[in-house]
Amino acid sequence: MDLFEYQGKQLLRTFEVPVPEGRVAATPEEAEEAARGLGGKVAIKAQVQVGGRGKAGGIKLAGSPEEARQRAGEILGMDIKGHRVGRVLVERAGDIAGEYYVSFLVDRSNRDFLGMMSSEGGIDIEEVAARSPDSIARVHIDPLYGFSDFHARTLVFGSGIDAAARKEALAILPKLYDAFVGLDASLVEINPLVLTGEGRVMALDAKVTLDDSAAYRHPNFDELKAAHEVPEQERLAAEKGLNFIKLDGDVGIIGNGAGLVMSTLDVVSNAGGRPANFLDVGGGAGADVLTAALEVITSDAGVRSVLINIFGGITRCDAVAEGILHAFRSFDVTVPVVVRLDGTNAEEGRRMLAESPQDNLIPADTMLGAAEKAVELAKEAK
Amino acid sequence: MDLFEYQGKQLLRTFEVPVPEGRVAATPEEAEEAARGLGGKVAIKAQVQVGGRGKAGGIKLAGSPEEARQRAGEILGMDIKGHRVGRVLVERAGDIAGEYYVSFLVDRSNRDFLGMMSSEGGIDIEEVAARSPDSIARVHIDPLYGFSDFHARTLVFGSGIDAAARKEALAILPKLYDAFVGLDASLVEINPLVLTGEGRVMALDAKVTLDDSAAYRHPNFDELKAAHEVPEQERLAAEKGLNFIKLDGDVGIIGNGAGLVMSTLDVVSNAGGRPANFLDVGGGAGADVLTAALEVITSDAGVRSVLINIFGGITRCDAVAEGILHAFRSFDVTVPVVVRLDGTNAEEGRRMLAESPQDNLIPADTMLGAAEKAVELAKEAK
Amino acid sequence: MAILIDEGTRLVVTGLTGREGRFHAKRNADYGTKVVAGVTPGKGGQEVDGVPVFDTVREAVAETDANTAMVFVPARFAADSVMECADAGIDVIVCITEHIPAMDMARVVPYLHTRPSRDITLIGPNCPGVISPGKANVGIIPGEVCAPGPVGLVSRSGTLTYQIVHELTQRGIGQTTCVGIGGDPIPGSDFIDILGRFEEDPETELVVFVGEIGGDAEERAAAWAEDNMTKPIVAYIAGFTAPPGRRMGHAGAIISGSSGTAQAKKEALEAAGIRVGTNPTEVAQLVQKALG
Amino acid sequence: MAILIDEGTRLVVTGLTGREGRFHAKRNADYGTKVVAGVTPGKGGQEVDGVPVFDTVREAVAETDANTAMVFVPARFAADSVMECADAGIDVIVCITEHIPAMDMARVVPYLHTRPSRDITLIGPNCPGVISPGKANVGIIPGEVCAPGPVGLVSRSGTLTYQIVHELTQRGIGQTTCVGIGGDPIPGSDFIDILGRFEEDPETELVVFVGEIGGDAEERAAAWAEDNMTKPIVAYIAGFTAPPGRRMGHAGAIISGSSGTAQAKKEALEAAGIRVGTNPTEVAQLVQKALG
Repeated sequence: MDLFEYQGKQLLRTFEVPVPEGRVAATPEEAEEAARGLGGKVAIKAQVQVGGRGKAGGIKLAGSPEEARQRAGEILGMDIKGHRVGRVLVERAGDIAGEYYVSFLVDRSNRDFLGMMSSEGGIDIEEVAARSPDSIARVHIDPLYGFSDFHARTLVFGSGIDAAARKEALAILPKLYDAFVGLDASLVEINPLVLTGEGRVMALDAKVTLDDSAAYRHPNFDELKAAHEVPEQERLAAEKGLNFIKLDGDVGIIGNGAGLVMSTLDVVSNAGGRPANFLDVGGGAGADVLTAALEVITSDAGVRSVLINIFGGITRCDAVAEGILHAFRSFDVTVPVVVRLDGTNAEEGRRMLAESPQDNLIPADTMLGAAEKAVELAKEAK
Repeated sequence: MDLFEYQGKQLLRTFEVPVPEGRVAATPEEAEEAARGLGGKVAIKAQVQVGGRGKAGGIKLAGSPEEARQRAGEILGMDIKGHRVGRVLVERAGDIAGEYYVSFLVDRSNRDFLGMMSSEGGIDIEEVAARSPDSIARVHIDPLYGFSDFHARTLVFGSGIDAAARKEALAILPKLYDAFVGLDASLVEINPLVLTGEGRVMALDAKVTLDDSAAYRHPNFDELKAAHEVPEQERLAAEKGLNFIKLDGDVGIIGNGAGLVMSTLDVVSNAGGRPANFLDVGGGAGADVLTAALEVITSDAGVRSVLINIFGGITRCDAVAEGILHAFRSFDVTVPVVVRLDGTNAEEGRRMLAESPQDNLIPADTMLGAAEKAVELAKEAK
Repeated sequence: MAILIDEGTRLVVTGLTGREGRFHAKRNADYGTKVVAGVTPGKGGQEVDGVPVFDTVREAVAETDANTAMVFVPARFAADSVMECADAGIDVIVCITEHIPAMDMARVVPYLHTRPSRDITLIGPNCPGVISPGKANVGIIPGEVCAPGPVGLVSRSGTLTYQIVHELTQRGIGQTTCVGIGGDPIPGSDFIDILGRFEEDPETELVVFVGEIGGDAEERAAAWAEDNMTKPIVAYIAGFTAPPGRRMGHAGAIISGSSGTAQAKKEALEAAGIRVGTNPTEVAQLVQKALG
Repeated sequence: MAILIDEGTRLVVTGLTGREGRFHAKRNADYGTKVVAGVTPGKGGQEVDGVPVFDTVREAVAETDANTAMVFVPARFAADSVMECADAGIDVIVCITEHIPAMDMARVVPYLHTRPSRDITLIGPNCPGVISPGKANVGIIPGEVCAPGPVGLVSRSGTLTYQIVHELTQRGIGQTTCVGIGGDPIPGSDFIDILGRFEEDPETELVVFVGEIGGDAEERAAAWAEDNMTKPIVAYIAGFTAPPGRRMGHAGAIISGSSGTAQAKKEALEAAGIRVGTNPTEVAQLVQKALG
């Protein structure tokens, strides 16, 4: 789960990482009150999970509580690259003497953790990497040993940040690492880490990605998640334990297993079709799951045909067939549904489908054939 | 530093290791009051750092506060294998349904940690190892990874302790390991770990050895150390940063470096002498250190001759000579002092000693020669 | 011959007394795998489908000479179970469990790789397991879709693996061993580990390599294969039209210098002289052609 | 030839700006050792006796091609400094610092031993260092007592080492390399590591082995040497009459099955065919005899 800036900062604060004082506001009035509480100049920052919000007008300064209300009013409700702004973070603003970059992340290639720091902050690290790669110091951290003082020195002295920021940066890095590990994060990125006019070092922004698999050991995980707006259909699917993603084509896709689903998307595209969405029922799905999946998929108005591609392993194809048939009996399925079954109990499943009187329930023998048929039917339906 | 049982238990309690409720007493009256506070039957246990105190009469039960006072009076002041009992631990006593053994220690050979558990507790683990080695489960712990649940299961199921004690033992082992690492211990040994009549598992005894090198990160280290009675001369030497050990012969030995000092002891013994004591001045000792060393050594009434064996590395032999000469000037050195100098600035040092008018300051050319001379002089002095 | 598992495999299953563990252990046994022990702490002495259960893996190994483990315990206990297997002397560990926190695997994988004088192989976690058709099946790959033959297969995917094996078997092309390495951020074994074993396996004539978008494991494997593999490889990459994920963002991309897209992976593979099929059927056709 | 250090040694000293570090680095340089860099965080850009100081070891290595490190920082910073050297690509690290907590070394030593594709040697901590007479001196062993020649020496002790080297040199017997491995509970290198290097060094004709009471490092080395060493060994053990320590007690003794006494060590060495001198002078005599 990607956290909002304000959530990331809340968590970092519990690890004693210094962040500017700030409050979240969902209305201009709340923003005004927050600004009044903070006093002085404040920054109003759109809480969206997309880069470039500054350029898009999602960050504004305000010199008074009244101005804060006005600026918040401008930002709240904005659409930034497809993300609607539902909240702003109102933060005390001050002079900035230096901007740096620092991050910790899981390095899959090396099976360890990587720490990065750059003297150039406030801009995309990819841009820095391309333009002045020497300004980025990197250090690999053995997850078994953890973060030692020399790792911090390697980053701080290696990146060449201002001498005035060194001492506090050396103290902040171990705390950021503790947060990275303690939060079960896959990424903690501070861009920028700033040196203030008063000589303090703090995290002015925070991008924190948490590991969903570790949710069980973080009691606040669900609360953090609840703040995220999820499209209605995805939410509906998630409630049923299904992984649904909306796309912009017209072929609805149901499969079992991420790899097979991705492959099915590719095959549909290669057959000239465009997926409307996809839904992974996962491993061992029973009849009820298939019924629910079909309900979610067909509730998408863009869908002109559905392709169900199941290769049974733990999943039994007879249960899949039963779920499909149950869906047809339970609600009005108006679009054609092409079904391809293979693997565990595939013969029984195919027989059950073949015996169904439904015209728009079309069995297919192969994955390729099923994809071609679904694409053809979607085109006919236009 | 080896801790007293009561100190070890105090520390283990901070790691949530269950131990019986108890209080320390230095007088029979304190013991009576402690017993009154605890209520019911209590055990009065001599606090000495030597095994076998039970057989020596150092542990007694008492059914009433008055009896506690009486028993404490019997135990306090006892001499157990050369250790005088200065304190007793008064602990609540109850029924015992099972006695086990558990320890964590640094395994030098494998450069890792070793956990051991046995279903036979309350007796010397060496005896158990000899008699029924299968009752001892062992598990190596990688210091980088730390203690995992399977380590605890390996010990608990592998040792075959009573099924009724398993669950609590599984919970206690990680806490003991945390204590072992968190205290910078080289040994944490619980013998016995008991299953009480009420079905609780707790540490009935505790032997904890701390790493002196890690004292700087344990603010309570000095306080723990202060409870240890140290012979007057050792204390005097320690105040001057010197490592003094009393033995029972008549040749006083000063050297630099533990290995050289041990070798000097051996050479003196081989020459037919018996060391009275030894003092390691360590590396880089200056004149003042040598003066102090000679003062400590000659204050031992058993000393009939002194052997100073210095091989200069960081230590400069001219500084050593200066310190010796200063000692002769500062206080009355009545015994013969044989000095052998080699290494850094040895020639200068030898010249300085040769110019001294002191009859009882005898230079020697070799380590063997010096040892023989010192032994001979000690014998003559008798 | 085969890799990782064969007729000599003696399997201990951790979590055997659980519903899933029991179900799949039974299927593996029915396939012919020697399932010799189960482990569930506190249930030592019981039996499940005739298989003895022990309290610890160490005891199971001592009593049954188990040499391979399948881990089927819930995610929060799985990392510990993997280490217990390693500590007990097991050298091939197949971890089916999914949703193990990455921080756990970040510590377990280097732990396994640094045991002195040991060569421990972990397959998974979050993987379908390993099958050497006709010899042994450890995991959840449906044995019915496989057949013995000359192709080695390694895949990050589950059901997609079954699909591709199915296409091969339907064309009469059997497999030495099919290995699902799983799609987790920090897998116990990666493509390179398994490619190396196939290269050394005398019965394997060709390797099928099934990748996915994300990370740079495919790119690294392509570079490694170019220098180290003499056997032909046919590859497949899923996810050309998948929506881009947000995982790792910019910071992640600059680690590897790879975009992690299917197109980038395809190009890396082709640059290393590896043919890439555009769909599972074409993969099977390419294999058929290559085997002649 | 020599082991560990020689004319090719390029030394970086951590803690060079400290009083002790500067003193001994100067002595090492005066001996002829190429002391190319010092490291003290925050003092980068300074010079000490003409040696440039850097903020990090990584920078020192990049600028000076240092290949060997001497660690001279205070105990609470020493473990970190050792790891920094390893991370910066240094393969021979000599740690003089004493009083490093055992828990720190318990983590650093396995850390160093498990760096992938690296062979890092740590000598120490709490050791006098290494000298290859006439070539290089890294540490605090007084160079004046040494002379080039055919004897390799490895010792747990400091000044006792000087004594024995002195006895050898006085008899005209020089040394290839003298290695003080230190007496800490968890040393970076033990007797076996160094014996193995002497066995492979063509110039070393005989090895002197200096042990002490406590632990079972000598016993293990004796067993290892019997199986792996072709060169003659002369040993010395200090502490026959030392009062028994309380360290580790019963639990410690049952790990190794050894009492750790000097007598037990002597017996183990002699059982492995190694002659043991009763005092430093006799050790030198035995060496003289063995070299013929």
